[in-house]
Amino acid sequence: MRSLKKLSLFLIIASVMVVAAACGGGTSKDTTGGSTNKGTTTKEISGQLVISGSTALQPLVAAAAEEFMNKNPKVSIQVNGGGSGTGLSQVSQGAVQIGNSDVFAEEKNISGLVDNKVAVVGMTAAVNPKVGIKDIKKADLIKVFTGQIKNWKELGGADQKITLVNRPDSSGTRAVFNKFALGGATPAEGITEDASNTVKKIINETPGAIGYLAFSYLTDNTVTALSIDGVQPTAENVESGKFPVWAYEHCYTKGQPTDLEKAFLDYLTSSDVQTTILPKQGYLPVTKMQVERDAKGNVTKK
Amino acid sequence: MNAKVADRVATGVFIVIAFIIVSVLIGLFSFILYHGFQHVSLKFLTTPSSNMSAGGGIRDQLFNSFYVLFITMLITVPLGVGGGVYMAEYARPGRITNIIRSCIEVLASLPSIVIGLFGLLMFVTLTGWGYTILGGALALTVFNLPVMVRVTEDAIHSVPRDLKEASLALGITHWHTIKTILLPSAFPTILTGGILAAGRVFGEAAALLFTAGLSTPRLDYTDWNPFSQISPLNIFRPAETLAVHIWSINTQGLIPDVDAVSNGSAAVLILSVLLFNLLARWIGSLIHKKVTATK
Amino acid sequence: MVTEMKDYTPNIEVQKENILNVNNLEIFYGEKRAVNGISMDIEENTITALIGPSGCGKSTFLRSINRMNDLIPGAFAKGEIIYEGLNILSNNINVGALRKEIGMVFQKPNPFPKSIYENITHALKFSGLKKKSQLNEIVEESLTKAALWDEVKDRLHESALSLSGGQQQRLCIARTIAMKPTVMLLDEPSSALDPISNAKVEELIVELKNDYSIVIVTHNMQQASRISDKTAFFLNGDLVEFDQTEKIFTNPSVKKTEEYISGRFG
Amino acid sequence: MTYFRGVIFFMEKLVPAKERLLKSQKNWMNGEVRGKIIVFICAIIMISATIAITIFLGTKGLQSFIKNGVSLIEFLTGKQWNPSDQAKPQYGALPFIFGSFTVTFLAALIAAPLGIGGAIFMTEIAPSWGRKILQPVIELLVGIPSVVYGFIGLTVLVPFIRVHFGGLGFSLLSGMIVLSIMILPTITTIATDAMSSLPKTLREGSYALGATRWQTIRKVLIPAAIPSLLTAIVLGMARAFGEALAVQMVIGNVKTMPHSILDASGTLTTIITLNMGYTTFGSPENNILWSMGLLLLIMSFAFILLIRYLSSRRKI
Repeated sequence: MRSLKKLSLFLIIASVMVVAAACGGGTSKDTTGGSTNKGTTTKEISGQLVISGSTALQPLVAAAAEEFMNKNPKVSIQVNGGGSGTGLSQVSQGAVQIGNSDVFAEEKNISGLVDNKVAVVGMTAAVNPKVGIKDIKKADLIKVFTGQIKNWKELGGADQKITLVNRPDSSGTRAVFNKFALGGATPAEGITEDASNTVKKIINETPGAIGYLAFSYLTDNTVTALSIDGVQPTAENVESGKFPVWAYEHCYTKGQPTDLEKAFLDYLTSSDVQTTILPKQGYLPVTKMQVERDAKGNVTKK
Repeated sequence: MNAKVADRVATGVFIVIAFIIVSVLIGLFSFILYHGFQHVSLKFLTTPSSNMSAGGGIRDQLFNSFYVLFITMLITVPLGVGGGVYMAEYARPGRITNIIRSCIEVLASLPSIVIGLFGLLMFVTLTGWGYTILGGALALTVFNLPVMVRVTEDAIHSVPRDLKEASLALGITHWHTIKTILLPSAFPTILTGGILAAGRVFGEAAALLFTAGLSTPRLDYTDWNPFSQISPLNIFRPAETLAVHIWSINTQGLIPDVDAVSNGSAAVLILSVLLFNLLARWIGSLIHKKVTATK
Repeated sequence: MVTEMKDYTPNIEVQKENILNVNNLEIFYGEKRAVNGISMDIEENTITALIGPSGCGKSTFLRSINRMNDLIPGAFAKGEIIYEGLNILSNNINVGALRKEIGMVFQKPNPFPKSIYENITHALKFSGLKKKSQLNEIVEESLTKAALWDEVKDRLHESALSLSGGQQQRLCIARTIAMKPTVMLLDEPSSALDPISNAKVEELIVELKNDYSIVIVTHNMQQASRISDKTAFFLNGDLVEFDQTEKIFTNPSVKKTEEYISGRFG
Repeated sequence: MTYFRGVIFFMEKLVPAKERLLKSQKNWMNGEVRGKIIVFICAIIMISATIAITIFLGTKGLQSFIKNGVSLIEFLTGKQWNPSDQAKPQYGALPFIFGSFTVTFLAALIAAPLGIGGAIFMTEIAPSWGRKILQPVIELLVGIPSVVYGFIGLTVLVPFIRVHFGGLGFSLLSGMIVLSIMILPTITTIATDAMSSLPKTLREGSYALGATRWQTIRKVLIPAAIPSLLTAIVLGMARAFGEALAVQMVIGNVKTMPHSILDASGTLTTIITLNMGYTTFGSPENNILWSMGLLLLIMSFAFILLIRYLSSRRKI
């Protein structure tokens, strides 16, 4: 008897939730658009912002969002992961307001989005510390990754077989590394991992392993970051344009950003974020870059 | 003589197999608990996680895990029990029953990643909800439902036929018999099965990656209005569960204490599953006693 | 209470009305025919025993009287069983209402896993009887009629499963009595019990005859001859012989019946 | 007797038989039909969920063949996988299909004897205490999240294999060990049910003929239970085939065909998880991942058909 009542109660709750779901989805979007458009000149910003995309960028945006929400208590920002492709798809569908991406939208054949570059990420090849190499010529790096050099001793390192640790084909990190470190060469087959921490762990544990990582993962000495052609992988060298392997982190909006979006994007590029949160997470401030790059990879002095 | 030797050898082999299974579990558990317990503390459980600095906890993730589980069970239990009752009591052998049974089996054997993809398409994109607890719970429902149906069906089948006949012979209708005789008698078994299924839901990550998302908005635990954006009870917010948290910090996390947090989380997860198990046994036997003895 | 029944002699002088008329009843399990067109009349306030070897169709017949065969997938019946002027095999019969009037007690005691009290009241409550005082009255009345009241009156709220087998069976009978049926169908009600419980249940059945029409299936020939007024002998789905119990056991008109009763087969 | 009659409830008897005993509109209201409809809806939901999943994955998964013009033959038999190449994308998923099947079969190869052995231990060797110990163990193994399996595999198993067996450690072997532990509970549970549902008479008959326990198990019990045991293995394999996160961490995810058990490999599931986030909806490289998802779904159906076939054999 009682169990039936519970059962029907459950059913009712479930159906109510489904109904609420339909309504809830609709209303939450309305408030976003409505409230942001209204609050034009007033200082107090309010509304809701949904962001998704690049898992690499997520921690940064999430940290900045937290600060931003502390300063503007009426604002609610949700930062989701999902990957660059997801972020780009969702922002162009209008499912989210901001889409985070490691790559130019053009590279994924998506157009009609407004690019907001919020950070720069430098990356370099990293090897197992026992390999005994700290510097590598770009030509050699290409040979290593294309499989022409198979043992580290050919480059004066330890007598260890080279193990490549790649990123998935569609990964932005892989695209950048191939383009700017390998000169567009396609790397030979190797272990493929998507996650930076896993890649780092593999490089650290596998003798003779080489992979590539963002500077943010190269803070300790569990793996050795390689200089390329004698240029050290440092923030200064990237900013001055000497170290070529880097990429923008983008926050895309669909059309010109609305007030709330603009306020948040401005905050992301403000010195507050650029000089405090960014460096802590190993990103380079986009504001300090002395060079610029477009979607096709052409680099120009600012 | 030979047969006897073979018998002894075979017995030995079976004991070794049992021993291997037990030691695999003990090995896994002690590994996880040994590595994890150094980091589990009250503070670890009650601090929100951090995106960049060390010392983050798992407060929100822990809550999310239980909340997602709760919502999932809220949807699954009535549907699963209803489906199980249908299969056990109403389904007549025939084409429709065959189709339903095939559907249950297909749902049960679907890879969780396929369910995650389906959830992404259906509950995230198509509905326009984005990553939500509800989306995650619905995706988990897809793979928990067949388990619940099977548990209920088996439980009802294990109720002695006599009881059903007794009730029907007194002129009580079939539905009322199900409600008042079959389901109460099957309840301990359903409960145990349900709690065990809950353990599996609790640790699921692949399906949730694509549906409930990888982040948790700032939560205010004093806000109990389920429609408020910052309320933990809001089912239209993204929620990173414990299992997803382990996955995400291990893959992308920038915090310096990745190992500590993930080991600690794993230990908490395992302990919760252990708890579910003990709870299932305890409550099951308790209710069994209560139902058969005096009410 | 009527007492002249105590001596177990069938009362044949009184002219009784038929409560059930079975006409050309056939019962099938899918393709297989289990009962082959039987016809018989069952009198009110009479104990009718159905005997015969296993698989002869007597239980199938019994279960068709309150439509319990509906539970078996593929089972269906042809012909008619007339009760109160209606063919109870017909599709428009409200089976629930029918079973309230034609109750059944099974071979194995099957009390609900509830308290003794609830075992009795469960079906009453379903029928819409909610008043506590009425329920209490009926519980006492039916348990008294089932000769169980004195044994359980102090533990009505204990689990029915704590009773002994014989007590459980009497509880099941009480549960059926509580519905105040017209006909009671008993499917080997004492075969799973020890001799003492068996005796008690038999005594009870004879007692019940005053208020109900009873149809009992039994394997126990002595039981049939001890308690029943009329006996029907079934064999391979056929009703071989149906007559006064005395006649069946002393001077059967069919040879098969005699062989069965004298234990030559079965 | 008198007050018995007085109860209104029993006055029903005074109502004519037709009104008492015939079905009426009231039956529709008394919950019988309503209840049946409720539970039927629950069952329908399951059908619709399955259909929805099939339709969604079907339409998404077929797009790469219909819209992007990928050849199905290439997808199933090509060995070159390079979907993000702008100039000349290649969609050969054979290495992953091969990897999925291989690692699944290998995992079943370990888990089947262990699982069935465990089941026999529980039902035949030590039915009393063996079950008490093994049953909770099995249930706890189910509860360990796959992420945790993967991580232990990565931290413990992979280095162990690299040091003791050679190779990179990321290999079919690692994947197979991790998977075999993950599917062990599935196989053991179903095999235990199968063994314990065998009629007692089988055992008694065999023992009565003087057979030893092992002879009984081998000659009588296992042959009798074989369709169910195979079902257990197939269900375990279905689970292994679809497992993603744990395998991804230990198998290496390479795009080439493995040549030995110590070679790294890739599976359908790992390629999906690795690339799904990076690709944009509707792009060819995204669609081809959905095609792989569809392939996983089709495999689920195939496993079910196989189980169906096995259980139909059981009846004979």
